[in-house]
Amino acid sequence: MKRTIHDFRVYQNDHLSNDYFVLYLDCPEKMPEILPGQFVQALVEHSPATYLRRPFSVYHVDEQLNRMALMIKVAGIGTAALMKLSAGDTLNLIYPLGNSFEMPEGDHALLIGGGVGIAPMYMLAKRLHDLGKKVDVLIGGRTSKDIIEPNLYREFGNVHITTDDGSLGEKGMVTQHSLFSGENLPFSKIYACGPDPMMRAVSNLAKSKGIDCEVSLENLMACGIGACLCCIVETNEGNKTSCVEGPVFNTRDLKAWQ
Amino acid sequence: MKRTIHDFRVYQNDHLSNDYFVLYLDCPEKMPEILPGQFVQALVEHSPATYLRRPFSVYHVDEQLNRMALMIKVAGIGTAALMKLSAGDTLNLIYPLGNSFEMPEGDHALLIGGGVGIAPMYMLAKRLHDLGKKVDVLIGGRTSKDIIEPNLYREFGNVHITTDDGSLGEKGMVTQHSLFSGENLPFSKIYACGPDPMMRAVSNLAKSKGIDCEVSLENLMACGIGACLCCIVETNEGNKTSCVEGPVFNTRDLKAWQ
Amino acid sequence: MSDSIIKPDLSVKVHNLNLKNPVMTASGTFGYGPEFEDFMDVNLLGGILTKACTSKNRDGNRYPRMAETPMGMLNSVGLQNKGVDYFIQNIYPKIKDYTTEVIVNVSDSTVEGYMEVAEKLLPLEKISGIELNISCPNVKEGGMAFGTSCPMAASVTKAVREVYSKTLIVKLSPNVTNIAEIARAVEDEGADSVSLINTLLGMAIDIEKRKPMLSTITGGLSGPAVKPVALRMVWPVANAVKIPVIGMGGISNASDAIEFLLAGATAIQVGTANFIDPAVCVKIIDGIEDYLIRHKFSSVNDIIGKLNIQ
Amino acid sequence: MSDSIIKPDLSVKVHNLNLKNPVMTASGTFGYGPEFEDFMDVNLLGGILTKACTSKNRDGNRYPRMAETPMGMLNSVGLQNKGVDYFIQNIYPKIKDYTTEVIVNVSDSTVEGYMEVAEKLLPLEKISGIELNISCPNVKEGGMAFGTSCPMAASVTKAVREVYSKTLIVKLSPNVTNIAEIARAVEDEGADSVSLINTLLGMAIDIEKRKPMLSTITGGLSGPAVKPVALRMVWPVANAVKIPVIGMGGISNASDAIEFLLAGATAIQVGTANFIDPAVCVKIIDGIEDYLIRHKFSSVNDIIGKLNIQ
Ligand SMILES: Cc1cc2nc3c(=O)[nH]c(=O)nc-3n(C[C@H](O)[C@H](O)[C@H](O)COP(=O)(O)OP(=O)(O)OC[C@H]3O[C@@H](n4cnc5c(N)ncnc54)[C@H](O)[C@@H]3O)c2cc1C
Ligand SMILES: Cc1cc2nc3c(=O)[nH]c(=O)nc-3n(C[C@H](O)[C@H](O)[C@H](O)COP(=O)(O)OP(=O)(O)OC[C@H]3O[C@@H](n4cnc5c(N)ncnc54)[C@H](O)[C@@H]3O)c2cc1C
Ligand SMILES: Cc1cc2nc3c(=O)[nH]c(=O)nc-3n(C[C@H](O)[C@H](O)[C@H](O)COP(=O)(O)O)c2cc1C
Ligand SMILES: Cc1cc2nc3c(=O)[nH]c(=O)nc-3n(C[C@H](O)[C@H](O)[C@H](O)COP(=O)(O)O)c2cc1C
Ligand code: FES
Ligand code: FES
Repeated sequence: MKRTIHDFRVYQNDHLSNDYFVLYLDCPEKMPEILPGQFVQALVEHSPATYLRRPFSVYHVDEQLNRMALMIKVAGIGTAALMKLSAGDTLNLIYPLGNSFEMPEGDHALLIGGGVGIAPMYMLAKRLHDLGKKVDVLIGGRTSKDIIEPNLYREFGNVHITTDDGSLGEKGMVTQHSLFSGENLPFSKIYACGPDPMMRAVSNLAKSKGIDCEVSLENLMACGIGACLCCIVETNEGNKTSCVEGPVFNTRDLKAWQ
Repeated sequence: MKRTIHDFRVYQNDHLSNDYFVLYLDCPEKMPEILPGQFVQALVEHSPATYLRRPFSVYHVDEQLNRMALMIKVAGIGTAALMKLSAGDTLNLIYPLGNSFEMPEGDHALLIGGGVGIAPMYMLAKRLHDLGKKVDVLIGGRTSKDIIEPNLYREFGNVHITTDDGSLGEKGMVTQHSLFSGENLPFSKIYACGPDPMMRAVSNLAKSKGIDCEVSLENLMACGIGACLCCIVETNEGNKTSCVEGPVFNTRDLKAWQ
Repeated sequence: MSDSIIKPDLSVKVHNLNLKNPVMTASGTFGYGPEFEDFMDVNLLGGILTKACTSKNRDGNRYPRMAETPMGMLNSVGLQNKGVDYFIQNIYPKIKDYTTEVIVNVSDSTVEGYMEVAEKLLPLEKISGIELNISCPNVKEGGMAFGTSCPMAASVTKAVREVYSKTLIVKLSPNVTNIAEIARAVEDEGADSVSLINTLLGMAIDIEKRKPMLSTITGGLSGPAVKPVALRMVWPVANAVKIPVIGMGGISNASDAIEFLLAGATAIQVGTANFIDPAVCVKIIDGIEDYLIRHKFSSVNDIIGKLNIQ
Repeated sequence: MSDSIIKPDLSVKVHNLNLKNPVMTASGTFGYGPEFEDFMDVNLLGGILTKACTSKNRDGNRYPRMAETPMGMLNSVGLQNKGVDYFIQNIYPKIKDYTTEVIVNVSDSTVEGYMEVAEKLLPLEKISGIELNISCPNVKEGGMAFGTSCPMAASVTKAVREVYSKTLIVKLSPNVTNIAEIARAVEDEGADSVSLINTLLGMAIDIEKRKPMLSTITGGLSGPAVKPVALRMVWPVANAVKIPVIGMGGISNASDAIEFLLAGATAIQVGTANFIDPAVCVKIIDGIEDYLIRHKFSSVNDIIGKLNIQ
């Protein structure tokens, strides 16, 4: 799959809250195919403290209109600068990068997103739904403010929510959700993206239940294209780059996660 | 005179051409008194390549409305960034900095500005006019595009123009203007600001005619407040800082100009 | 709960100097203090390091003396100052009533010159210490040469130590293979503290004129660009010597300052950042206090050298 | 008039290497070439320096291996690669038909290791030269140690020279007091060219966790921040040796590249900038050509070393 560089044009910047926003972007040329789980490397211009590009999962893609969207949480200086973009501004992206989620063997998948980790799950839910799979989506966050656009997923399947403070959905962490209370879970595959401890907890839970589990890692990246070897993950087959051989890994391959 | 730092608010940015613009700025607090020839140190935000502040002469001051204006020519990356400011944006200034033009003994002054070197001359012309002095203004530039807002000066006195290509006013350099053709010139003082070679030519001409001459230098500056000693000028009394002891110097004091 | 409203103790001790807080200004970037009085109460500072003081008047290098670089600047001022006698007669009276510590940065091209300045400064009551600049890259003779070899650094420290009984800080050059070695050499000769880093040697070229940007061809690099280099030098030096270390190089905000404290600096100096925001030091002091409160430390000494390397 | 439309000659010669133009990619920032084929025709380059190649497989350092700094980055990748045999069997076939020069960056922890890699690479037809990395700050043994003392730099150069008859470039460390001295030492032992600078040692701290940002505590600083330091090292080295000098450190555009050429570099390498814009090298080549046309030079050789210092 050929990666490319384009100057996208921001046509909308939805500020969902003080922390979360969705950038809607127009591509000047035909976008290449983008798979669920792939990401972009965005150039933050006019920001003296952000020299390197910033990686973001692709949130939505509209192939007809040649558009894409990124869902971003303000984490520091680069994301704060991106939050200020407005319609007409330009955003330079290298994309599509990385591997993608593998389609499951079975017919029922659970997608778990923690906070902004939900970003890559929209395309995945859509793809699974299109393939005729049954989909459940579980979104976790610290408070109700961290549960972003949950209703979007309802067209693909059931949506479940947990918050640490109980302000929305069930109180507790995603792994404490009542979905997991039974002995035999209906899911043939679990996909997760979010903070590291959450993904590890999900991975352990999946393992204990004998369910295949893929996670999308958010390792620090410099190049995003396999050149710098900064973003490595220790796997059973040695170090792998999370930008080319990831960001999606099956947790059974992750050495430090066993 | 106490120097201060304020976040000014841009209320207008007049793009006079592709190269020249005037930033109109509102001060949130009462501005201190600003004298003709003084300058500001402007912080260029969101520009990775401009770490240091940029010095600009004060062009206009409106004490009643607590406003000031800067006239800027795009010279590089910092001025290009400032050109993009629009109403509502903030510009942080340290000001007022430097000395100021000395009022003349006699009653007829010639003010010479080369290109954007005209910027400090507006306040000077106004001040001289208010003091009842006779004022002539001579503006030079490469082409008519470098002659900025010449009509503004007409309320204070006669305006003369030269351009290198003859596209406006007399053809040639400022020192070749017909004003200087007579034996005895009527001016008791000449003030000049512009490119170094122009100021030196003016200084030589003034000297040959026995006229007192002050110039406003544009030395490279780091601090603008006398702390770094980067902006020095060799004078007959040793090195002086052009940010505190200048930017205005009487050319008889400039060692390398004799 | 109540302890969270008690202000943390910011004071630190650098040998005999009792600093109100660890934030000082770096030599050559703050004049002598008065230059900044319009922008802040300089007595809030931990200390002020003056512009370099030499035995005789020096004109410094020719213009141009500076060039901007990515997140930094080059300078080749070259110790311009009117000499120690002028300092004592004309500048000292203006700063002798400061309630912050004033430390004079001492430079010269010969060991005798350094000694002369130190001896003349010794009687000044307000000046409780000097910073020996053996690391200035911007003078032809002496200057950095003293700071780039152990024997030379040791000999100038020894000579000045013999004539100067108050706090003696030696300022090290980063333009060396092994800075910890030089720190140990000056410690052995009786330095009470080391400060680092002075500027990194650097260069910039005007490609249109095909000429160096500085009259001296090369100059000293400072500003945020050098911070990672400065920090990796402060850390091994703090581990190599027993005397207190004063860290600097690119510090622009409280977070930068805290990095140096964690790496082992007892105090820090702010240089080039004063040019961008002349009131930055006060903001750094406040920011360190906020950090200590947020992390529930009662004293800044609780974080000095507390980098966790497992 | 007509000469202004004749394209200037961009080719340069580095010992036996005939480069189409002076723009090469720096080791460790460009993989082996294929990683960038999506973004440009890599055969437009003057040359490609591969990721470091060692005698045995190396996993490199633990994650995290990078931190962003003001206009730069720190890395502590630590020579991760699958070893010279894997290179020959699996990577060489993919790049052997490139029409640009491919130079392998050779690293190891022992002199014998360096020799082994060099000997194994010698028969590869496409590889007309190697770059001896005696300056990697990111390995515990060997690496930079070889590059920080004249005798060690000389001995590894000498040993490799004995077994390697093609173009031998030695890559120097900037973390030294006197880089020209080391350049002369390796020239004396038969190096055909020197390249500089490798990364500056640096460090960064996460103040919230009070931990170093890198698993290795310190790492190598690169990017625009180091450009002034790199330039001031290339300039004296170019004046100290007769062999061609390859300059690098922070080059991000044609203007930066031209600064290095004027300072005396016969060719340049682009490193970290490839991460920001994977097609930057082609833009730099075009920009150099534009500059030569604008200033009416018929060959890039007309500007090499042509800094005017009066
Ligand atoms: C493959 C991938 C996909 C991602 N998808 C999304 C997404 O869809 N939406 C979203 O909001 N965020 C996503 N992230 C995280 C996002 O890249 C970081 O939040 C962002 O780079 C922080 O930049 P900053 O300048 O705001 O923060 P900084 O000021 O640089 O740092 C703030 C915090 O962010 C972390 N961080 C900094 N740089 C990176 C980096 N390059 N990669 C990861 N973390 C970093 C730092 O460790 C620090 O804790 C993704 C990361 C990866 C690797
Ligand atoms: C006291 C004083 C008053 C000035 N008044 C005005 C004014 O009213 N209007 C105006 O348009 N310009 C004025 N200038 C010049 C203005 O400061 C520079 O054009 C500006 O700093 C260039 O910034 P840049 O980032 O666009 O250029 P850069 O990309 O940094 O450089 C482009 C060119 O500008 C020159 N330059 C860069 N920095 C400075 C600096 N700090 N001082 C002087 N020249 C510099 C460089 O030598 C270079 O040739 C004044 C300068 C001084 C010292
Ligand atoms: C313009 C300028 C002048 C300086 N003059 C001196 C000096 O006289 N003596 C000295 O020891 N250091 C001098 N320095 C070095 C600073 O004190 C400091 O060591 C260095 O700039 C690194 O800190 P920074 O990055 O915070 O500026 C000077 C630095 C600058 C930028
Ligand atoms: C991620 C990364 C990996 C590197 N790996 C190597 C290497 O394997 N061998 C080597 O000689 N230099 C290595 N370097 C150093 C570069 O080749 C170059 O010398 C340095 O980065 C300075 O150039 P730059 O500022 O253009 O990046 C590496 C640099 C980076 C940023
Ligand atoms: S980010 Fe460079 S290899 Fe993955
Ligand atoms: S600009 Fe610093 S002293 Fe004038």
